[in-house]
Amino acid sequence: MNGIPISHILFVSTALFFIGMYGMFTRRNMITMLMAIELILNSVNINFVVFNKYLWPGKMDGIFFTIFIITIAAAEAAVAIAIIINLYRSHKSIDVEDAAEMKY
Amino acid sequence: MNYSSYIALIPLLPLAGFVLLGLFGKKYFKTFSGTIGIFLLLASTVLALYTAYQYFFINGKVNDVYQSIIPVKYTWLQFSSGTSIDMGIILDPISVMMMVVVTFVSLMVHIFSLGYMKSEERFGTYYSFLSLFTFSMLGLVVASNIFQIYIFWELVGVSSYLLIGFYYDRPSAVAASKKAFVVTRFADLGFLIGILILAFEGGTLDFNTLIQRLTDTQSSQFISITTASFLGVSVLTWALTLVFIGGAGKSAMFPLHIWLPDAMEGPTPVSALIHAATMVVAGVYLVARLFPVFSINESSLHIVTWVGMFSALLAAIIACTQTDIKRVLAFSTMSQIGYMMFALGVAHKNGETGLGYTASMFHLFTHAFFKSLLFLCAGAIIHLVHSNEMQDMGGLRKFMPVTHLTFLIACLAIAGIPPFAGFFSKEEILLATYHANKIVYVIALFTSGLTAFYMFRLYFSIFWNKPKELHGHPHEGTFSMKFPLIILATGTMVAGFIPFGHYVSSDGKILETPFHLNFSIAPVLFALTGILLALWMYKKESNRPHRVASALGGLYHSAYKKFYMDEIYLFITKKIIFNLVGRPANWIDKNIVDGTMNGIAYSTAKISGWIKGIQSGKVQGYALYFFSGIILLVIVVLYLWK
Amino acid sequence: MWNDYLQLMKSEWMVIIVIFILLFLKLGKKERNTESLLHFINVLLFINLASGFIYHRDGSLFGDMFHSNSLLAFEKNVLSLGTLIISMQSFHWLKNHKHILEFYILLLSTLLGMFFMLSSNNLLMFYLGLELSTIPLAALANFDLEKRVSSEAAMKLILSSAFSSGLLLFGISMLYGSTGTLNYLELSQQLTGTPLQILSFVMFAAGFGFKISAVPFHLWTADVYEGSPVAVTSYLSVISKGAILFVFVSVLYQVFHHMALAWYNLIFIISVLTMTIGNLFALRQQNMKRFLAFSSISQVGFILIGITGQSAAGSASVIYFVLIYVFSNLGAFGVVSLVSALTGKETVNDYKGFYKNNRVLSWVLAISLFSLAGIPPTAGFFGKFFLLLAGAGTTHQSGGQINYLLIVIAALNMVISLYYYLRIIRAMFMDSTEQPIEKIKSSFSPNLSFIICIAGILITGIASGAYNYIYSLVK
Amino acid sequence: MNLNLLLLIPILTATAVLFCKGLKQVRTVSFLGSALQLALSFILMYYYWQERTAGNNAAFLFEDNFTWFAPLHINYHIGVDGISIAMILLTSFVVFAGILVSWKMEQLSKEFFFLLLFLSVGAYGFFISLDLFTLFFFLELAVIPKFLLIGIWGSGKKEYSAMKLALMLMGGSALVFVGLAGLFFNTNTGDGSHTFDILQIAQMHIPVAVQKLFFPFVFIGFGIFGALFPFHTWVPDGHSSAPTAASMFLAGISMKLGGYGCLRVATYLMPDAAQQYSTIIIVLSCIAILYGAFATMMQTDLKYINAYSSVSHCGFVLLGIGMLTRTAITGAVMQMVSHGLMTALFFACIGMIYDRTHTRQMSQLGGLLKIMPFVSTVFVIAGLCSLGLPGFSGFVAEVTVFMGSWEHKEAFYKISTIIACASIVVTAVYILRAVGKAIMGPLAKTEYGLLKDAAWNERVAAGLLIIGIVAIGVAPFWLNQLVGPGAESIMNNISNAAVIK
Repeated sequence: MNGIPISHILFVSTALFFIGMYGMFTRRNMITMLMAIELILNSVNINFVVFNKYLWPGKMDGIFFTIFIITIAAAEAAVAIAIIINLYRSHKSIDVEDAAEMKY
Repeated sequence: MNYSSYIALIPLLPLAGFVLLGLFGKKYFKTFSGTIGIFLLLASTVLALYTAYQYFFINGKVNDVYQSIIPVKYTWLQFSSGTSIDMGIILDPISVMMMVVVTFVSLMVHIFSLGYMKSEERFGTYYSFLSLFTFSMLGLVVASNIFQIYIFWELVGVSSYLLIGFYYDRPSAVAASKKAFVVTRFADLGFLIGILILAFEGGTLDFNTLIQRLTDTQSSQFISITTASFLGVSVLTWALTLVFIGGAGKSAMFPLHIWLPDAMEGPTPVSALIHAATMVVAGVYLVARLFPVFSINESSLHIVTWVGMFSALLAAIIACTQTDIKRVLAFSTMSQIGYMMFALGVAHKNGETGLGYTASMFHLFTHAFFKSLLFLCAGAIIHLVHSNEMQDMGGLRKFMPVTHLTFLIACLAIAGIPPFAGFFSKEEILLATYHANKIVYVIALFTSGLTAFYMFRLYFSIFWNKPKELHGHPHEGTFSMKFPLIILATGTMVAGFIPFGHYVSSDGKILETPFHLNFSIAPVLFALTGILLALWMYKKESNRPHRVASALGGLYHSAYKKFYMDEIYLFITKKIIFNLVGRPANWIDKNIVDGTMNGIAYSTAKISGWIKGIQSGKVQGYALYFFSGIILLVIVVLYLWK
Repeated sequence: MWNDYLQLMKSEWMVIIVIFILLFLKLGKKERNTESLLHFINVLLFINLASGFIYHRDGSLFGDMFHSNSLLAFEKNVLSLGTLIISMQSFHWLKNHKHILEFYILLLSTLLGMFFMLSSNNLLMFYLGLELSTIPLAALANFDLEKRVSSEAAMKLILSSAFSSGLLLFGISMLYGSTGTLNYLELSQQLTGTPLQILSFVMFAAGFGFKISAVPFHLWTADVYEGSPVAVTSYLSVISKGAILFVFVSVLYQVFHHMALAWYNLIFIISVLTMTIGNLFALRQQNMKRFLAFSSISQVGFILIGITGQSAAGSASVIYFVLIYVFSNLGAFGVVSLVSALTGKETVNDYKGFYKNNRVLSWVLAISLFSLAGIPPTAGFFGKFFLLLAGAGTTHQSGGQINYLLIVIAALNMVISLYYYLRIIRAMFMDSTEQPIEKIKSSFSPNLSFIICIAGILITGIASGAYNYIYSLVK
Repeated sequence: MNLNLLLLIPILTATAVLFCKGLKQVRTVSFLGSALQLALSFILMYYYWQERTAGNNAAFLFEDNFTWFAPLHINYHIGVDGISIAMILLTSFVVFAGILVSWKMEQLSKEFFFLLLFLSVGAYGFFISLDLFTLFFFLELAVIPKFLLIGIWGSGKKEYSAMKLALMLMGGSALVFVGLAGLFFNTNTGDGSHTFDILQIAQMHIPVAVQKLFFPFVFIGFGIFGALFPFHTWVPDGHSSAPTAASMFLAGISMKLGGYGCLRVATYLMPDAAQQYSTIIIVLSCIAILYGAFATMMQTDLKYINAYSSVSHCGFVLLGIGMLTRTAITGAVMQMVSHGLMTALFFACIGMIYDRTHTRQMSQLGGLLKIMPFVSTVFVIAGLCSLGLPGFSGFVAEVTVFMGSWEHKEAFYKISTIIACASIVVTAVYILRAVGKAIMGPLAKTEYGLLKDAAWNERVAAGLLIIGIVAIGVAPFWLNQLVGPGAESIMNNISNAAVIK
């Protein structure tokens, strides 16, 4: 594992970040968008772990942060999905473009 | 030199009359108003006469020179250490003379109005306005401070406005009063600027100090004002010309005379007041008051001379053609004032050369008598005939003998027939011009012939000619209307014998004005020619006037139309000022200035509309803006604006 | 030791106790008199507020992750007060609602989250508090379950906030990477303003910007405000925003003060954009809630000017303004909430001729709007004046004269904002319509809340005590 | 003399009005309150003279100073000099008259009188403030009541006018704010802290560059209040849409806030810049004077006539300030007082005419002198005052401005004075036109014959204002002496500045 330079891993996390971003911008299904956000969060997780492991191995700050992010992401997803389900009841669709009544 | 402050009562009594009658006249005094006004003014007149006596015969002279005395003076408005507006009373020959004239003529008008305005609803108001007019004029003549004169100058203007517009429900009266005020206001603008220049250069507003500084060739003020120039003309000339413009406006000199004929819309006694003693002589008085300064500046004196000359001639020509008797009288006033003006213009400071000054003041004095007499007679006639037009009159001598006689006396006086007052003063003027300027002399002579002609044209048309049908029982007015006529006629007959040069002269010393028989032949001949011509044309009803008029053709017509001056003014005000200045100003305000403000509001709303698309309602769009916002901000913060 | 936990976390404990009381109530019987229940909850909230004033102590906990001082106690009190007012104002809306207890439990959870966030001394603690204050809010936004717009609003809120917290976290992760610490104090010593740090700072600030709805991170605001129940909207616009602003000020001043050069420019730009865009959008709004959303956006722009002041005056003016903003905005939202709950009318046109039948309410709304517009003698005038003064008086070297440009822009924006506030006044007082809103029968709770708001608006300004107190705390 | 009373009485009156029931109670309370205030203004003037004759030469008297916002160095600092007293007198006259002419305000009377009194608080506070913050506070205080007064009780396109007025005035005060902030941060009380205190700032010498930067903000800001060209467009619309009392207040007092602010803040505190910018000020005010006059000539609505003429007349105020001589500044203050009284009288009169005939169009009026002699006479008096007739205040003020302006040697000043002078002719034209059309001439409509002349309240209101106008016009020396020392101290500051450089 030490053989892998930090830049490679950061490249992965950055890629993940932008993939998530891309997904967020382009997917119209709300659940997919949620997943895209999870990708972003995961890229952050990788960042934290990597920084902790490679740069600041003295303390476990990064690792802890990651664990909290994972937990909170789960909570967030739960609420989000609940909301999406409720939205589906009224809109009969989970296409994000269909839920754009309020504007301007 | 013990003038106590009773002198202040001379102007203040009429003021009291104005306040009293103005506030309570209508409600409490009613017809009693006239009596109150007359008594207050009578007191004033007596005081004025007493003052004149004191001044001329007891204590006015020091070393045979009449002094300028300032018995009363209060600081009214202090500007800076040197300049302040003071309310004071100055006593010198001309102011004392004017005080007498104003109070006396005004008293006659007051008395005359008692009968003339008897049936008028706003009797009290009328008298309060008359009092105001008298007060203003008195304040003007006694002014010791150049700004004081301006203040009362304006008050004279507004009094005339109120009186000319007295019959306010006649649109023509309203228009005339407005015209009089606006035209004189325009002239006052010149006066005001002139004052500002004089005050600035002289460092004072006080007449005596100002005159002393500006005539002393050694003083720094004199040097500065004569050497400094603007547009190639010395500042002194500018100042005096501007002051003269003010005077010309009030005195109805060409080309600011257009208000005068229209001013006849007011009650006739008011015209008497305006023409004989107050408003129109104010301009002459102003020039006389500043005469020491004028006399050191040739150019401004030339302007005075030529404007006076031209006005005198022009007015006389126009007067020959008018049919409204009051207008004829109005133009005759303008002509006579022209005489006074050019008499001043040809005068000089000292000794014999100052004859014009004395002559001018003398003429002013005598003119006050016969002109007020003429107007009051006209008032009596109009009272009887209920018309101003000559064609409605004729043969009136049977109905109104007193009026007839007094009118005749006045006509002879103004025509310059000895031994009436006008003869003496006019002869002095001609004498003065004869020595100074031959061209002026010739024109003046010709004008005096014209004067005689148009006055007797008036006289014959009214009292002789063919009698007109008059309904009812025509009879002369009440005693209160006849009494002033008689008094004034007496004055007209005797005033000429006053040795005026003993009292009023340009340098305060006695000026002998000998009578030259040889010299007076020419003017009298001219006058007689005019009278005979009038006799020939108007004594009996005939078509002679008509034939003469058509023979003169265009000249007659344009003189009848007052040389189209009104039309020119109308063109300038209506077309040029109104359309080319007022309308664009209004347009700019509505569209550009206001439009800019509205435009800002409008474009804000417009921008708000353009950018509404940002808020598309789509989450993905929001996220995109969010992310691009971050990127742009990073770029800006990192690279563009450190 | 336990003493520390009890004393330093006093406010948090109080909120937790209230939440638990409500949870126990939820376990009890189903049918209750809603009115008395609501009164009871208000009393609880009042006790919560009152306890905040009783006693406080400075200190830190959890290995310096959590700290408390008198300024924080004051800020928490402001938030508690706001919550109490909102609760009183939502009386009429909640009276007929089935899930009163859930509403309060969620609401108080977010409040708890904010308290932790305020007291955080560590980015991890901060993040936890932030999420705790955000996620329940999304659920609250959806509280009118049967309304289409409500669920749309909730969806927009949760997706946007998740997205923004992703970016925020990315920023934090890079901060961590470049400094190796999450503790504020240590961070402030490590941060020097390298490009990476600036990048991460911008992302971090964007997270804040999202919550306080600063342009260009504000786009969710209007939709969510419009769709959510009025109580939630007012909570979002006042309490949530206020809490984040408190944190933002202290984080900027404490943690990033070595990078001030960078963030000064950033805040400058954001501030100008926020004021201008907020105003331009507010101009054209017809829905009262949406209108108030944009007005609150432009208010944030003004607050950001105060932040550029970077001195005690700057942070005092921001805190002071938030206090005033609580009164003013809640006064306005209170009326809107009442009208909306009782008549269902929410657009500006509905308010035409409002003064005819509802004099007191009109004046309450008018005074609140005047305060928002910054018209004396309302507190808003003082608040805005001090914000702008703090901004103009920045001691920062890059500030100098350029900050006057900011003040000029702000001043012009104040004029624009005045226009739309006056538009509402005009509708209420001057326009007439066939059917103005009938006389609204309010009840005790909302009335009391209006009295508090108006008293607050009129007193906190002229009586200088509030500001002087805040200043002494900041100092 | 405690100056706080000047604020307290209107505030208490306004509060009392809130608790009144019905028009009768409301107006009685307002009447008493404003009468008390009027009396108080006179008492203040009496005490002021007493102090002055006792040899108290302090620039400001009856000062009261307490710390308001200590951390920001904001104090509640009040005090008066002659200029302020003149303005306070003006305000109390106008407010009193305004309440009298609104005697029959049936519609929402409580709110109306409350707002009117509240507005007066702003004006009084503004005139006695010696602290820039306090001053600004009161300045803005007086904006929104105007908006409401115009918008609710106005006529014509009232909403538009009210909005325009509020926005423009607020824009003005926003600019003022920028200037004040700029001044504040460039003051130094010696220990490195800043101050808003006018007296202290006047003692310091603010760097010239700073003055040059912020003077325009302050001057234009206040200039908007004072109808500085081209920011005067709120004036015509605002005045003409407002109800009578509000028009009186607006033109009579509110516009004076601008002039007073220009003088007290811009010129007094930034003397160097005042000198630098005087050319521009003079040019703008000359434009306002003449252009306002010509625009007035084209108006047909009586209120518009007076509103545009206010633009022209207020130009004299700014001209006097721009000229920077003692006399000119005295004249500017006199013009403020004079114009305040005169224009209030004018609006009161127009209001009376409008109440009876329900029109303000000149074409539909005429011959009113016959049926309403009192109202018409008052109208003529107001008109004559407006056109600068001696004996009324307008003349005194204008002449003082002219004299002051003419004290400069350079041709530029002379020419601008002449331009300003020229307006007296145009003024005469439009005033006489209005008088001739509306008051004189034959009766326009027969039904006007039944109209009644002024009631007692209107007579008292008009009489009071006329007394003020005549008192200045006939005996200007008292006002001159009152204002003179204040102008003197401003001039001292300016000449000192010129020395230090």
